[in-house]
Amino acid sequence: MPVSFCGLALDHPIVNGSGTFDALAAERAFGRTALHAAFPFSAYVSKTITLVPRPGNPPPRLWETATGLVNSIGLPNKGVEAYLADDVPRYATLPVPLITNVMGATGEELAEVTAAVGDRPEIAAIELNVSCPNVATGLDIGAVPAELEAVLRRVRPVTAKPLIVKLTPNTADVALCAQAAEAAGADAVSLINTLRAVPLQPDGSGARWLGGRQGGLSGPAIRVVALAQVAAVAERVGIPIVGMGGVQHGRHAADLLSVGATLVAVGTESFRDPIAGARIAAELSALAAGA
Amino acid sequence: MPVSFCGLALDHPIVNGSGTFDALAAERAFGRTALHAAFPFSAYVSKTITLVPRPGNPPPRLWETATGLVNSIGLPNKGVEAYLADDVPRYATLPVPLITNVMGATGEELAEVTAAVGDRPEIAAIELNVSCPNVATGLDIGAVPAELEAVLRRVRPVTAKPLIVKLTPNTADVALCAQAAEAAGADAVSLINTLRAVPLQPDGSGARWLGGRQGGLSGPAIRVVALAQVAAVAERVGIPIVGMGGVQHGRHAADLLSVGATLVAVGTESFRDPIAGARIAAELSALAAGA
Amino acid sequence: MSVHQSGADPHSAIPRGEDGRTLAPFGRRRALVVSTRTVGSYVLLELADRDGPPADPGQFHMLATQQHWGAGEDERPFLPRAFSPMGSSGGHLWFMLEDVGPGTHRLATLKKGEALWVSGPFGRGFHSPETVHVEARSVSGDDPALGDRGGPRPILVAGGIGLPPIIDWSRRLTEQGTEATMLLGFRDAAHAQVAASFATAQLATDDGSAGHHGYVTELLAAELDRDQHAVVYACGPGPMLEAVRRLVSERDVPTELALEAGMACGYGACFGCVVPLKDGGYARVCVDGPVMAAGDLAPVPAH
Amino acid sequence: MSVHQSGADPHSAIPRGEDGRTLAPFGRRRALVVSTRTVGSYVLLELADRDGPPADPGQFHMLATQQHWGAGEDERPFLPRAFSPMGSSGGHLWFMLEDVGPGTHRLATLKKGEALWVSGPFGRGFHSPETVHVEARSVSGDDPALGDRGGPRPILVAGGIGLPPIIDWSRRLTEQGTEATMLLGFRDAAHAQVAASFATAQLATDDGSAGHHGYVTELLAAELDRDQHAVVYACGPGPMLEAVRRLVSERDVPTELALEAGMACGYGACFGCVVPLKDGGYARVCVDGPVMAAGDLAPVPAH
Ligand SMILES: Cc1cc2nc3c(=O)[nH]c(=O)nc-3n(C[C@H](O)[C@H](O)[C@H](O)COP(=O)(O)OP(=O)(O)OC[C@H]3O[C@@H](n4cnc5c(N)ncnc54)[C@H](O)[C@@H]3O)c2cc1C
Ligand SMILES: Cc1cc2nc3c(=O)[nH]c(=O)nc-3n(C[C@H](O)[C@H](O)[C@H](O)COP(=O)(O)OP(=O)(O)OC[C@H]3O[C@@H](n4cnc5c(N)ncnc54)[C@H](O)[C@@H]3O)c2cc1C
Ligand SMILES: Cc1cc2nc3c(=O)[nH]c(=O)nc-3n(C[C@H](O)[C@H](O)[C@H](O)COP(=O)(O)O)c2cc1C
Ligand SMILES: Cc1cc2nc3c(=O)[nH]c(=O)nc-3n(C[C@H](O)[C@H](O)[C@H](O)COP(=O)(O)O)c2cc1C
Ligand code: FES
Ligand code: FES
Repeated sequence: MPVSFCGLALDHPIVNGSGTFDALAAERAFGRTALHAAFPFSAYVSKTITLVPRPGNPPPRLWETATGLVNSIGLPNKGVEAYLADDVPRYATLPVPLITNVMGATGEELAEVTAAVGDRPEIAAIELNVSCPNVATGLDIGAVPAELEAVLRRVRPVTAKPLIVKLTPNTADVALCAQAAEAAGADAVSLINTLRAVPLQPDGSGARWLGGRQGGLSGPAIRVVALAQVAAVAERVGIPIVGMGGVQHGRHAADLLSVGATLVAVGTESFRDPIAGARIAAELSALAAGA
Repeated sequence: MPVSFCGLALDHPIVNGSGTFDALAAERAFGRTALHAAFPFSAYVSKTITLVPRPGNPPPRLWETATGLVNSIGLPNKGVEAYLADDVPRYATLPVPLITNVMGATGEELAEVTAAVGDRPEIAAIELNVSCPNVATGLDIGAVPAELEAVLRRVRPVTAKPLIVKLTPNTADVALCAQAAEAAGADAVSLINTLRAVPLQPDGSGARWLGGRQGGLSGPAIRVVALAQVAAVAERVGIPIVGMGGVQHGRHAADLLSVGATLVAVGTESFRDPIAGARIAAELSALAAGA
Repeated sequence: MSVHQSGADPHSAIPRGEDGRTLAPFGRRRALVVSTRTVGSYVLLELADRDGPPADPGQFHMLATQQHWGAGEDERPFLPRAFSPMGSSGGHLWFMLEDVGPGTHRLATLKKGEALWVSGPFGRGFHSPETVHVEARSVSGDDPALGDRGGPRPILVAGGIGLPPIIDWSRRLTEQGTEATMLLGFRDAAHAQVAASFATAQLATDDGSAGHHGYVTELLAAELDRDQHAVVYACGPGPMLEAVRRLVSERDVPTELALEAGMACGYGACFGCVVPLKDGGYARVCVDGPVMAAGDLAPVPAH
Repeated sequence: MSVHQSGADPHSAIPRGEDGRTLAPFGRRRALVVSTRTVGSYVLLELADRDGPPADPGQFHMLATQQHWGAGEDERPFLPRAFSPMGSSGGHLWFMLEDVGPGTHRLATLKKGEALWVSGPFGRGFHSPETVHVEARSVSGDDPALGDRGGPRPILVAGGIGLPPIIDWSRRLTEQGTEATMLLGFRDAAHAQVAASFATAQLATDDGSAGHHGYVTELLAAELDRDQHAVVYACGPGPMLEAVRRLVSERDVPTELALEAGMACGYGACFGCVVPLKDGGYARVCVDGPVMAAGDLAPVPAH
């Protein structure tokens, strides 16, 4: 099921969700040869990169629910400079195009990271994670359509590469945010990111479990929410959509495609099954063949 | 575990979520005597009532997920006049106080229903369901703090009864909405209502399953989201909170209380176990005794 | 509506509601699997339900297993499932199941001794032929059309998994001295196998592999041609019930349909299980039904 | 860091990574339960894992049952769980489990013939005493402190469910001609029962119901008093590892700790399983560990 997305010719519509597959760690665990021979995704989305290195949140970082995962990883990364120097050359040897996910605490910072990443030929497209809170309003930049549009107008000109805006689902009307992104020149939107969630200690103390205090819910629990948001966005924008949230089987991917997504990202399911992406792509193509 | 809430002395902190327990239907199924002898809730919250009767949405109205339920019931009700004439006298014989949940398509309509309900001595408190969409913005009234405050300023003066504002969870920052409610004179807030969700036909056609096209997700799947929202609200308002969302066990109720709720509502779990409310109240009191 | 519940056992002290229905104990209770048996395409399940009353024919129970309810291939079921017993007495319940999805699959693979959560009996069961006739015709009980047989002839129509309440109702009628005409429709012979013990029943299969080749409603039309004064009871999938509803409304035959609908609660709490009514609006299958007068209904939805 | 993996079987063709670790087959695979046995407070589980390589001692696998993973009392588990085998060879894996929550409970109730999803072996296992010594001291391999016994004496310390990788490591050391001192700590005699076959091991229990009354770290302190040139390997709960870490850092003893952490993936994908490092930042237990040099670690978190 080859698919074209923002000018990229991809073998199938299944990519990974940012932050849910570390290709370099996977090389260490499974071996480079095995990983490259059966790479599960048609493009590789790297974990969010920021201007300066971040250690991430103190543990615990994970909380399991009956059909989901709450994470509070805190975007650990080596910073854009080390990312470009150390990781990008290695990602460039992967058999699929590289999409780099970036974030900034301000529009300025986001533009700076985007520009740095945009210079690199190994990078096929850039995904902007706009879920960081605005210090003034306390709201996520990405949750307020006008603020989102202003930030993107600042970032858009710094690169000619395709820009994918990863929307936050924690908003009143995600389609308004998608429209703002489209208006500001985004080439695509991706959604959904995780739903804000707070697990407590199981001991009944009422204290929070996560070192980062709050986290985000992913996995099958959010699948119907993802469908609602992707469908709402598809009804209002013309740019392509990367749909994600709780995808475990080809049928789930097909559902996201049927409400308007062009690509589907797999996140949490890869934790349960390292080659989930490949399995889902195969199931999807079997469904398409059967239809 | 007696508890005081908006001037009501309640036997324990467990009430029902609006629209998830029909006391009159339960009388038909279990018998009046049995129901009243072991009424599971310390106050009874009736299903949302509107000015004019509504038939509700066409079926199918239900979609099951692994740990949740998506419903698109569409607020069927006989309208406020018939509710006051037929149902309230019968609810008044329940062994617990009656809280009536009302909704209006405009501030005007909400004020009218609230005033009518406010006249009746059998009704102990009024819950305002503010999840209806504003025709102009397309956003739920309750999702926009300023709009919410304006509506409540219109409704607040029409009754002296305690007003509980049931917030929508489909918003960027529910605590801002809670602050708006408090500023406009709400006596309490309740949350969370269901998360917007769209299930599709299982046949792969991509068509929507629900007669009402979109629905709301409830049940264990949303528990950690409810905790996040209740905790966020508790950090910013002084009025009492009715917390709900996926409560199945006393531990879950205790968790909501520990992050700041005064009462806890049980919804979807009552569908699995008709006396879930009583069981959860007992488990909660055992936990409190053990602590 | 009638307050007579013709299924009533006169010498029982079972609590009944105002409309005569057998009331469910408040809450859910544990029941154990006594036996299971596969017959053709169906599974028969016998439960020991010491704390529950026998059901009126046409009532139903909500079932969930105590262990491993969910987390199979697609991780459902989460909610309990509705099933009408094919018999209930002496603290035992007999169910007949078709494995059509995760909930019925789990129930169909239960083993002796495993525990279930049971609530019910819920809803309104079938009403006596006299009551149905009188209600439908809005006439008094001594309408001459009732004839000298003590009432109109009951024709019982079951399609596939609609069989259990029909079996229960035919047994109850027999106990009360009324012989019913049984018309049973199945997909094919494998599904029809379960009907082998009903020697007197007429059979139809969609593929003709047993009995009449065609729909059970064709058998019904023929029966109604023979008898103007019949009363019809039917249970089966939506499309079959809709075919019955049309047939009996054209011919103005007093009829009760036992409906199905996706349910979350079974006791009127969720407003999820509705069917559209002829005069507008909806009724809840779980408290207003599952047995409803055909004349009150709009076209029956397919699911 | 060393590229020597002392557990390496020289005549095997198992794919190894750049740092010497045994690589996991890419994906997850089915494995069947061959046998289960309860010993005191633990369950021993033997799996036939034909498609997996034997693990280096200290590596781990991610396990989930194929059926009914989740939907028990609290509806978890959803994710697979990490377990270090106590042995692996000939396509078989041996695990020792403690039922502490929904995942281990489900695994502990597995029956012969049931199927699991297995991935792994993951992570870095233990390194030879020489390697650990040389790395910690930053000296060359002919450091006189290594003595004439061919290397420093390994002291293996296990607390409770930390036993499996320690058993596997001691067996591997024995195969290579090195006898290790074994110090085993348990809560009580019921938990200690599983150690009965290790005749030469020293035992401690928290409640004194078997062996030394007190913590296993007390036994370790005594051993270190006797031998300045030991190398320590420890596995157990966070607080025990932290006690070991403090003891060996005060005394400057080369030590490897096999850590635990809540994990979602096991192969470095989620960044969820971190432990704080002495020099700031975090390491992922699943790819950078689970075996890590004590000297690299900040205080070990309790969970
Ligand atoms: C009053 C009554 C009596 C009944 N008596 C019997 C009986 O005696 N014997 C018997 O075998 N059955 C009986 N049924 C039907 C039985 O309840 C259903 O077959 C059962 O609920 C199916 O559950 P499942 O999990 O196996 O399949 P599901 O997959 O849950 O249900 C199958 C149907 O639901 C739809 N569906 C699929 N996925 C979902 C979803 N996620 N959420 C909602 N709907 C979905 C499908 O389109 C399909 O039509 C009765 C039903 C009622 C209402
Ligand atoms: C490398 C490694 C090797 C291991 N080897 C073994 C072994 O050989 N044998 C063995 O028995 N165990 C071993 N463990 C530990 C084992 O993985 C855990 O005991 C198991 O994961 C517990 O799962 P559970 O579902 O039974 O309990 P859970 O309840 O999931 O886990 C128990 C712990 O998690 C916390 N917790 C409770 N609820 C949640 C939640 N919802 N989300 C997140 N955390 C929660 C609790 O505080 C408790 O500390 C190993 C762990 C690692 C990392
Ligand atoms: C452990 C974890 C880490 C994540 N890290 C990132 C990240 O760094 N950047 C980002 O944009 N999204 C991140 N996400 C969100 C996912 O990319 C995805 O949007 C979300 O998990 C929903 O998909 P899923 O349900 O398939 O997991 C992360 C999700 C998880 C579970
Ligand atoms: C079937 C159903 C009907 C509901 N109807 C209403 C309603 O009429 N008014 C309202 O304010 N909330 C309604 N709710 C929302 C619940 O009161 C509650 O906020 C939500 O279900 C979360 O709680 P739970 O997870 O315990 O079910 C309904 C929920 C369900 C599942
Ligand atoms: S199933 Fe809930 S109202 Fe009928
Ligand atoms: S468990 Fe996922 S990174 Fe270690």
